[in-house]
Amino acid sequence: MRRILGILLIPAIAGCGWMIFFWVPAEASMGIVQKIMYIHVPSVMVAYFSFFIAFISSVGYLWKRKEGFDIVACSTVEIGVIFCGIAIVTGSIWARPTWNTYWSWDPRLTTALILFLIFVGYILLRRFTTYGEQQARLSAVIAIVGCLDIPLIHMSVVWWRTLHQPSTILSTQKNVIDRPLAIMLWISVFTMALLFAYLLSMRIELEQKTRAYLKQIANIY
Amino acid sequence: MRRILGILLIPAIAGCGWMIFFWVPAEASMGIVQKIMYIHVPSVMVAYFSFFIAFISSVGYLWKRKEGFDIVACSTVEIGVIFCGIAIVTGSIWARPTWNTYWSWDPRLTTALILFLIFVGYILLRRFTTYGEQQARLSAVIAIVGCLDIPLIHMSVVWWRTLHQPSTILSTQKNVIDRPLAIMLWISVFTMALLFAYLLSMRIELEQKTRAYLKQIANIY
Amino acid sequence: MVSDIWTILAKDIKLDFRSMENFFSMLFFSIIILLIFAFALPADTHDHKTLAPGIFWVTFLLSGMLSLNKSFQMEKENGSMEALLVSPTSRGAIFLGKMAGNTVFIMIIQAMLIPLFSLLFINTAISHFGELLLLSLISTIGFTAIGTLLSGLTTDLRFKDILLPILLFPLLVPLLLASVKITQGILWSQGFQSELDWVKLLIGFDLMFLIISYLTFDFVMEI
Amino acid sequence: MVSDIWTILAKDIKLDFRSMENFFSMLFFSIIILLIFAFALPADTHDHKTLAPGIFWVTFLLSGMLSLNKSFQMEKENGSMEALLVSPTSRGAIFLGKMAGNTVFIMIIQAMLIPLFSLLFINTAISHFGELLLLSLISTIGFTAIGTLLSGLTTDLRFKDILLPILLFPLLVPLLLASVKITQGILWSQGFQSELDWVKLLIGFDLMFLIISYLTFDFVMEI
Repeated sequence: MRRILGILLIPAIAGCGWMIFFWVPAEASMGIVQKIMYIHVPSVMVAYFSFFIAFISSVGYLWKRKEGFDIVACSTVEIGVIFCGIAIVTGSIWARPTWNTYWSWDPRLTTALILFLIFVGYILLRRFTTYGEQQARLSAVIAIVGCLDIPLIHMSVVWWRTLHQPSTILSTQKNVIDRPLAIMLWISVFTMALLFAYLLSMRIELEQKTRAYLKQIANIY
Repeated sequence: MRRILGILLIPAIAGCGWMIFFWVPAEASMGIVQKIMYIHVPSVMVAYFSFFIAFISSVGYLWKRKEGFDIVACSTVEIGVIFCGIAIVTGSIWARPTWNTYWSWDPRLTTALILFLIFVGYILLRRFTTYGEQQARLSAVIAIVGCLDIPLIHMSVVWWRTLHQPSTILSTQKNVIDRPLAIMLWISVFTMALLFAYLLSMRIELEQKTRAYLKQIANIY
Repeated sequence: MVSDIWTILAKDIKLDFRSMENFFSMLFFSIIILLIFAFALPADTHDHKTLAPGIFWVTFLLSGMLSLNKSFQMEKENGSMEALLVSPTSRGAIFLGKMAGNTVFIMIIQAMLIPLFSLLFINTAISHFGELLLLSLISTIGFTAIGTLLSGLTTDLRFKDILLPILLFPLLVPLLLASVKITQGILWSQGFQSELDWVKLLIGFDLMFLIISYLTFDFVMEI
Repeated sequence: MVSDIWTILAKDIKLDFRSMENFFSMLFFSIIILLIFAFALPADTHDHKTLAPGIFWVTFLLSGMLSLNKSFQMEKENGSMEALLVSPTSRGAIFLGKMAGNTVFIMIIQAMLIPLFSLLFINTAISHFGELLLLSLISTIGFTAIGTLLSGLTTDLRFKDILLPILLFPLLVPLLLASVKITQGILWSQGFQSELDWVKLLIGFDLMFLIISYLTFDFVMEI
């Protein structure tokens, strides 16, 4: 199953990259920089999706107490944090020519940054605790609290910003996107989702092996 | 000795109070509020003097390791903090009609406030530790560090303020004081010094008794 | 249930105020933080006016975090946590009792901090004492709801000093923003009414995390 | 003597960076503090310009304090403090080694914080990277001189979380004021030259507390 994913990935990424640079026309007002959107937007979506999976499996862990849930949760959070980081960095790069500054407190970027910090906290918590039932329990609680906070964070960040100055900025993203650009966006989202699935399955397998190893060690002593 | 001090104190305070309100004329530009200076200035001087004693006896303790030094240090700090507090409050009251605000970042008041906080820290440190050789050692270190910091604090606070706005304020304190006002100030300083000596000797005796009691308890168990 | 909560609350308050050191050290910590802001930030009154709400709430967050730190410390140190956990007291009652204790403690600090804040930064604040205290209460409930949960979560861990703020502060962003905005409303314009949306957000935050923390505290406190 | 200092320094650095968690948690803590300021204080660029130096140094104080907290924690936890104290290593060497360790740790954090600070608050800061880092070094020496002394002093005590900032921050007022002023000089005008008096004060502060802390550390570390 994973092998198939892996084989699919190579042409998908190659094709997607080719299309971004050679097939899709450059956006009229932005020029070449706009192409970074084909990484930014899918990364954001994948990051949110992976935190959503973490939420579900954390609830699942606390309910059913199956270790599998914990493995999925911790794997998906790590990948989600990486994609969230990519989203923030690409967002900043995109902000540079658009708003003439690398960081502009755009509500979406800000929300992504806060989410990034929350789930970095999750990872640090796991690092500071040792493998065991307690680790799984505590980090599940953090994942649940963190995910439920997302709507509130987003809402407050949007309001905070808009009360400062009317967001003329957002409108540039909402205007009608040309047809090939929209298609391209969906293709890149699909590719990124494939990549996510591949990475997640790898990470889960790694986690399973690590834990089996830790259990072995624990049995020896 | 202390009884004599006590007997001297009653007429001294009474006389000083009478002189402040009935003998000395009200200052020309300030009016009645200026009289608070007869409490403020002596309090400041007594506070600084007591922190100086605390410094000397802390050095003495670390050098000679005689418990007497520690008793003097902890007693004089407590009294110094009280006088420092009085100085800050009276200074603020004086600031109200003068600068039309209770707190104005006048360099002297600010220095007094920081000193107050440092030696409140000293007292809290003593409270959080239990009676013993360690308590004496650690608090002696704090007293030494705190006292040596005073000149730097004062210098930085003066510069900080004057760079913000030229200190027209200070000049009001430095102008020529009328002769009876100056005499009155010295009388009140003298009275406050008497009060300080009396309080200190009381506090030291109390401390000695407390420690003797603590030692007794320690011997029982 | 209610009597359990009450017992824990009464015990915590008694301990907090029997050793007044605890209370005074927290108060002086808050004063020192306010002072540091006064030193570090520009001093003219116009600036203070715009900065004041932010300074007030950052001080709140920092001193509140230290209060949380000591929340389960007493039980931990003398090993009475296990006794409490195996006792018939439900986890929910422990949570609500602890949370109420933290809330009372922080509220008393806030009540003393508002006049001081008014003195150092913005003289008009004291005339809004009641409104600011009410706002403090609403914010404190949300703060202690998450805070007590996370403080219980981190007590066992090695680097809890650093882990608690890292976990806590990002979660509190909505609370911080709402509180700052409402304070601006109180100090500059018509009070609560002008920032009604933020008040709703804050109350929603309180309710949501009160429920979530209450429900998940069971899992945090398993032996 | 020098080799003793080096041994302790090398050991501390190795431990700090073998467990990168420690370093990362401190870095993220600093980022979170910067972010909280960005949220709590007014956002227009003009204000940020006047506020930036203060925000930078308050963040420095807060994260520096947390770094100090963990300074003697390792030794305390596994009981190796006694072993270190009865070993032939002089107290002075322990102090200097620990202090150097804290300084290196804080400096690395600062080196990463300056670009971030520039990004979030004042874009021109990054072009003064060298000057700001040099200033950070000078301030950090004074900070860790007192900080290491007080951190050693409070490790044994019960409420050290709260006692350390209460004792430390008032003593650091001259350092804070000087650093803020010099940063203003760097960011707004001709660099160090414009605030030469403050630079002298800062260096005087460093030297004085280096000597005092070195001399009094003996008394703090008696068994």
